[in-house]
Amino acid sequence: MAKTVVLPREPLSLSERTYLPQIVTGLKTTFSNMFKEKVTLQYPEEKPIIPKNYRGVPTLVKDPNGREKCVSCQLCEFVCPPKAIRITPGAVSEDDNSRAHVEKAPKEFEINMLRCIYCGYCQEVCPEEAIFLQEEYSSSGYSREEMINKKDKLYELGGTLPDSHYKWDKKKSAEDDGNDH
Amino acid sequence: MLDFELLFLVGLKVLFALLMIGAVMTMAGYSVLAERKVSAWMQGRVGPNRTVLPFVEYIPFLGPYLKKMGIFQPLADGLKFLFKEEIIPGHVNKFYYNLAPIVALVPALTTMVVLPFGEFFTSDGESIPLMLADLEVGILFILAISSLGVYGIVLAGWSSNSKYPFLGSIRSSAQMISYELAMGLSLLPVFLWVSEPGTGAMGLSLVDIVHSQGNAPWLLLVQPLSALIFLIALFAETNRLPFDMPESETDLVGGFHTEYGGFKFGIFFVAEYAHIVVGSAIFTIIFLGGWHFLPWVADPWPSTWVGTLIGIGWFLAKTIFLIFFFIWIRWTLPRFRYDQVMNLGWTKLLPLALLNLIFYVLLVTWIDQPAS
Amino acid sequence: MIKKSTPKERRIILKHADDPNYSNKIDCYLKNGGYSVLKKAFAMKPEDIGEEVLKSGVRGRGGAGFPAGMKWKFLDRKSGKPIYLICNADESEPGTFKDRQIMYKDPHQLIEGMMIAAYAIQAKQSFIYIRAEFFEGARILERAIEEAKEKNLCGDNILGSSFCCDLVVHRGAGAYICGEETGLIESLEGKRPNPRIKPPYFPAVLGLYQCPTIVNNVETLCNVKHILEMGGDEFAKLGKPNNTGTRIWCVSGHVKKPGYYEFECGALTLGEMIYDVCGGLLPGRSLKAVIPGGSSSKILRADERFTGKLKDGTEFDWGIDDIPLDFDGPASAGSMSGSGGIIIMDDTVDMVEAMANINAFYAHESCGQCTPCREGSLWMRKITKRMCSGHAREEDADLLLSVANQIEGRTICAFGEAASWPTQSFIAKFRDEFELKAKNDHSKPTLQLI
Amino acid sequence: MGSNGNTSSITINLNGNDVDVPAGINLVEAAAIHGTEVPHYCYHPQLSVAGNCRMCLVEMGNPMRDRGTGEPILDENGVQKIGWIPKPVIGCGTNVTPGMHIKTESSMVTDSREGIMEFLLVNHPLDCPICDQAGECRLQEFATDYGRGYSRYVERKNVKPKRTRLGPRVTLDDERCILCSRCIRFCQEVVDDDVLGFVDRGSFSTLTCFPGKELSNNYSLNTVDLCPVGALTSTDFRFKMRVWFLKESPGICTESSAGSNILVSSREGVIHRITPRRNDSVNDSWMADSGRELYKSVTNEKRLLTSSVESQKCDLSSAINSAVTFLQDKKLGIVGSCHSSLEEQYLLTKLAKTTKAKKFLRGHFGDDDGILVSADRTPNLRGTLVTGFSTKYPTDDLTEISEAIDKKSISTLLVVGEDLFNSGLTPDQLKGVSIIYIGTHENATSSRANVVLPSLTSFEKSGSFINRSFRLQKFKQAVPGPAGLLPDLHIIASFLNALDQEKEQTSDIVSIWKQLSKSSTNPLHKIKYTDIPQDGIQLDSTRWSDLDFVEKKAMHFSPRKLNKVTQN
Repeated sequence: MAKTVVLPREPLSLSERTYLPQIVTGLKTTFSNMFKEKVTLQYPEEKPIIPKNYRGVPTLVKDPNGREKCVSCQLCEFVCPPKAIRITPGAVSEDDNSRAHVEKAPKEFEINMLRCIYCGYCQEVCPEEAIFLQEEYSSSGYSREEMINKKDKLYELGGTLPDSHYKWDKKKSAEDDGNDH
Repeated sequence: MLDFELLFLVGLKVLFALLMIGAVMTMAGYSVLAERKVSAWMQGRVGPNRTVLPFVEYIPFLGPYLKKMGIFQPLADGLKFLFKEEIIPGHVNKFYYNLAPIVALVPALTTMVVLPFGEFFTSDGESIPLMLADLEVGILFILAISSLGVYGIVLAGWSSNSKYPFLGSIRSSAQMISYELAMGLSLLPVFLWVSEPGTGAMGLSLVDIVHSQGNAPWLLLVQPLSALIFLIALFAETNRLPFDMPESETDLVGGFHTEYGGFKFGIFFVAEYAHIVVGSAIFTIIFLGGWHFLPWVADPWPSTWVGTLIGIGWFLAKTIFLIFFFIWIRWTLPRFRYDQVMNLGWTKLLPLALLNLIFYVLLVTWIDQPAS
Repeated sequence: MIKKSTPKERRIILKHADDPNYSNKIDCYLKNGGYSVLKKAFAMKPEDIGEEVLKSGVRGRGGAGFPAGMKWKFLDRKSGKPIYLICNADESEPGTFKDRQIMYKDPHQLIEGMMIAAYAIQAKQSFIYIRAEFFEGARILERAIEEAKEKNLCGDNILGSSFCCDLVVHRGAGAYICGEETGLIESLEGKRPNPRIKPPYFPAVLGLYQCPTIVNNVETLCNVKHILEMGGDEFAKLGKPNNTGTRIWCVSGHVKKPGYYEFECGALTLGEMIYDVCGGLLPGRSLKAVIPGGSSSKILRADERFTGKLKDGTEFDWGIDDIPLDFDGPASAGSMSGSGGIIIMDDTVDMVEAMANINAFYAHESCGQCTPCREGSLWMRKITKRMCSGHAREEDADLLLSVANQIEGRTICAFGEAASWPTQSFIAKFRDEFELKAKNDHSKPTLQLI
Repeated sequence: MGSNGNTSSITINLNGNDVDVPAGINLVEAAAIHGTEVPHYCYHPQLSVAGNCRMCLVEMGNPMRDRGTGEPILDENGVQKIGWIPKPVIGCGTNVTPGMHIKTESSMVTDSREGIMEFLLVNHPLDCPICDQAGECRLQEFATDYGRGYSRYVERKNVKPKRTRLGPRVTLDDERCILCSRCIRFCQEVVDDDVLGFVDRGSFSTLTCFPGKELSNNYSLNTVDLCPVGALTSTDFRFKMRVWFLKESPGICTESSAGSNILVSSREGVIHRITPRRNDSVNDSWMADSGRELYKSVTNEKRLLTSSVESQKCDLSSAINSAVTFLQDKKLGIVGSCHSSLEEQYLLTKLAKTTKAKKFLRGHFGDDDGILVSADRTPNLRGTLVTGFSTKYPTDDLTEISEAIDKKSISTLLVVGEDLFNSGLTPDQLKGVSIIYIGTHENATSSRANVVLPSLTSFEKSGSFINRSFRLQKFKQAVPGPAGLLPDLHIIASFLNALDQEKEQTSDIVSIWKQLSKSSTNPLHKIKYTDIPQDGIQLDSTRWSDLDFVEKKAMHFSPRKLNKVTQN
């Protein structure tokens, strides 16, 4: 067991009790600080270095084949603490071969940036790795409507990200090859 | 029949008054800038450096420098206050609510009536102090008027009909009363000292105090304890940190002006800084030798209008340094808790001021003993 | 293929199988004393026939080895519902080809046995459920039934008695699972042959069309004839106690003379069968493993020692050659005699390939009704197929074993066991070969997330 | 043994505790009674036992007895030994017997569940993100509870048909199918329409329709509810909304007098689907497909959304006021509705009494399908009898009114929901008659009416219905009504309050029920609205035994006359 040693507090001397020497020391410190180098970042001209894992504006991404990854499972909508996400699900036409094996895609996908708290739950919960809080951090508009990011805006912000799984492509190729029985 | 001379004099005084108001207000405005700049520098930041007037930017060297120093920032701040939406909350007492900022500003501006800021030499070498009114009881006037400032705060807190402003104003009034005493007591030894021994002429004139420090030690050196008590009391009276009980951003949101916004808030803001400016000037006059050069050193400038201007400049320099000192203290010391403020005022400063007074009474009595 | 009878061989059922002068026509059968036992049976009371069969101790030849007399006893005779007799001729266990010989060469023996059995259990309707691939067998049987009906040996008023029993040949549609009796019954009812859950669907109580039903193997039903001919007690003297009668062993694989051999139960050992009866292994080969009872039974390794205690209390310590060929012998060695299909494997066999072959069979034949067998059999097939195509991993042996263990005992029918036992025994006995496969392979699959 | 004198109850040992269970039930139900869940897929209480999913495997043992003597075999402590079966048995296919021991949590059982779960998932596409079942999927639930948590499967998964159209309302995704055969058994056993079956074998088994047939019967969507996974999906609901957003409110199907219990699933005031709610006395777990479409009437373009007087739109209160002036006509007739709730019919009866109006009622009849769509296509014809709005069985027209008009005994009609012009009345006959129409949708009567008062559909209000077997069942408001609309109860209560200033009529259901249940001759006597259980109350119906009801024998219903015969 660690033993706690109580150290007696040294009584203050008279000068210490006036606090004046300490005040003077403090004044010296602050004064010397005035001439040190400034750390302010001149924002619009200078941009900050975005650290890894930065949580910027949530965006939708496409896979390297330029297909939308979101399948509108609405998990992000469910998990979103401020209820900023609103999805209208829709079906992918059977004839649409570009979407590999997916049958579902969002008809409309809205993120209300006035509500978004940048918590990143949507990115964490996304089973398709379709939504990412990327490096974009400045989001502004003149009206409330402008601050609701629609699907096309979200894809424009998100761009294309590499994909390590190609889950649906694999399903599609499995379908094309058929069963080996 | 009109007395043109009187009219002229009155007109002149009004002009002077307006000039003074302009000067003090400008200084208040730039104190705000100074506060922002100095605090920024102390914190490793750069402070306001964006605002600029059209075209000024393109003046080589100077333009960018002015911009960098934020010289036009007070202008923007003032305009912002002016153009902001005037919000009057529904739950306030409208009349007093509107009255409060005025009540707060008026005393701050009134006190400068008696402030001497330089001297003018007539052709026959006579020195005329530069001030709006040379009252015999100048210091009493200042103490009397400046303590009126608390009414603005109390009024604001009460009329806001809201708990934080109310708490802020109560604290403010308590604080004012607590430190008023120490402040007054700290000044008495000064006047004891300054009065010509043996003449019996008890001058409370600020001009006399300044004059007494010409080619003589400053009162700061003669009566350092008085100066210290006065300075602390001055901080408390101007509600500056570490005595910012009325505002207490940390625990009372905004204190007495929580419910204020826009121009009315701006007036409070200006009043606060006007207090600082005036307070600094008073301290300069009483303890730092006013417009006189240095302790024990005669003014090196000629007794002409040039000397007058240099004197005014020197006076301003001292005042500005004090304003800087106010800011410096603010960004150095942590703020007191309310009970600590009371404790310091009543159990430390007041006894100290009394002891100080007694000591100087005895000292002066001993000095004044007719040589027998 | 004409075979010389080995000294010890005792043919009862296949007595005439290799006789060039014997045909599957009724005349030939009658000439050889056929249907005389049927007459004898009709002189007896049905219950007495059941008693004789019980006394004979004859065990079912289909694979499980359950005493036939006992099975008949379980029959629910009180329900008042019609009773059905079904001959399970869906012989499709890999390595087994005995019933085919009986049906092709001596169909009337089966018909006589079935009529006796039908009389014994008072079944008015009987079926021969024959494997789809036995086109010729079905034709032979149908003709034989026609002949028997003409002679009044089958159908209405058999031999002039009041007993009627129609006999129908029903051809399957090519599914191994139809060999499972409830699956067979479903198939006979015209449905998918999904085995039924037991309880409550025990065929003896709720069988065909929810009526009491007896399902017996071809060889078992043929034995019924011989039991009556000899008398139950006399039959019981054949073979060994609890392993009575003769058995037809179907030997396949790497021996010089593969084929079917009928012996008294326990009359010879596995070694005698391989080396004496079948002429030994091919030149220059050595024995590696034996599957003693059809592909679903557990494999035996050539250099194993089998020790333990028999039911009668005697201790044994056998090499693979010493295992007696009866019901209990292979069972004591940790496998089973099953349907008597002995598969001999010599040292040229790659056990993983063999495993893959067996798994492919079971994955293909799983009916797909219950989850463990349906998914597990295909999974095992996929694993072994992958292992054989150069993508084996170290953990595959354990995975296969784990999958097999997850199937065993959790399925509706015995197919689950049949599918898992080979894998379990292959891994247990030839784990080194499975691991060697992994070591020699360099392209190992990684987990793919789809 | 464990029998406590009650022959229908036996004692079994469940996980080491002796518990009483009803005799004859299976282990899944027995465990469920005592709060132990035995996971299962293929078993459904209202279908036959298939026992093919093997998820409900439990460990079972019976007290040992000597085979020969039948004497119990005791262990050294004198307690009867338990002969545990070495293999797990299926809980759904095994019935309880006295003294039986069951373990549902033993290592053998959990090991079996884990194994079965893994097998179910190896060829499952794991496409939960696009699967409509996600959120109410047994595969997801049990995978969470008993799954391994990681995959050992590196092989390629089986490929099966996706997006197969099984019928007009059902879409099949075969890859998700776990071959539990619930849908097949449902079609065979409940609907008697054998259309579904498996083709191929082993893991490649595929659910499909028999050649030339499709799953088009009126109960096809029940297969979607039955499907424990997302294989069978409703074409209507497919990809519309994730189920975890849906709020479920108990309701009653208004399609016919069968009164199927339903759950109305809505999100933010929009109904997305209707599913059956289990009630073993009415509809088991089923309902007709046609009833599931009814929610579409809420947003139908013919929906009445504003009140009007003489075709001029106005607010509801002024429309009520002008209706009241019409109602003061001494020659008033009231056309009630079998679609109205019991409470509305009661207030209407009261209004008729106050205004001394003549009462008319029309029935709506169709074909009886013998299951859950009965010939009486209204939900609450029995309610008109119980509330006394009508004493005789209604015909399917309103020609009575024309006689009254001809006799000049009627000059004003208050019509609730019905369309006069398809009930045997002609515009000429009604020329001099003022009409007040209360209803949810536009029809010929509403466009002719002098005052139109829009009201709420049964999804937007609460109330109760009495079904074909005189079962009182209540339904709850599922979604808010359109802005500005009030329930019929409020409108009729306003009439009553305006016409009779002395007695104030409340429009609150609980208070109305206090009035309703006052009379001791009424079968509703002493029933409190709040006390009506979710599965309803069977009412005494002897008073109406002479009436000739049109319904034929169907699920949980036999016509009254048949009852009489059996009673005799």
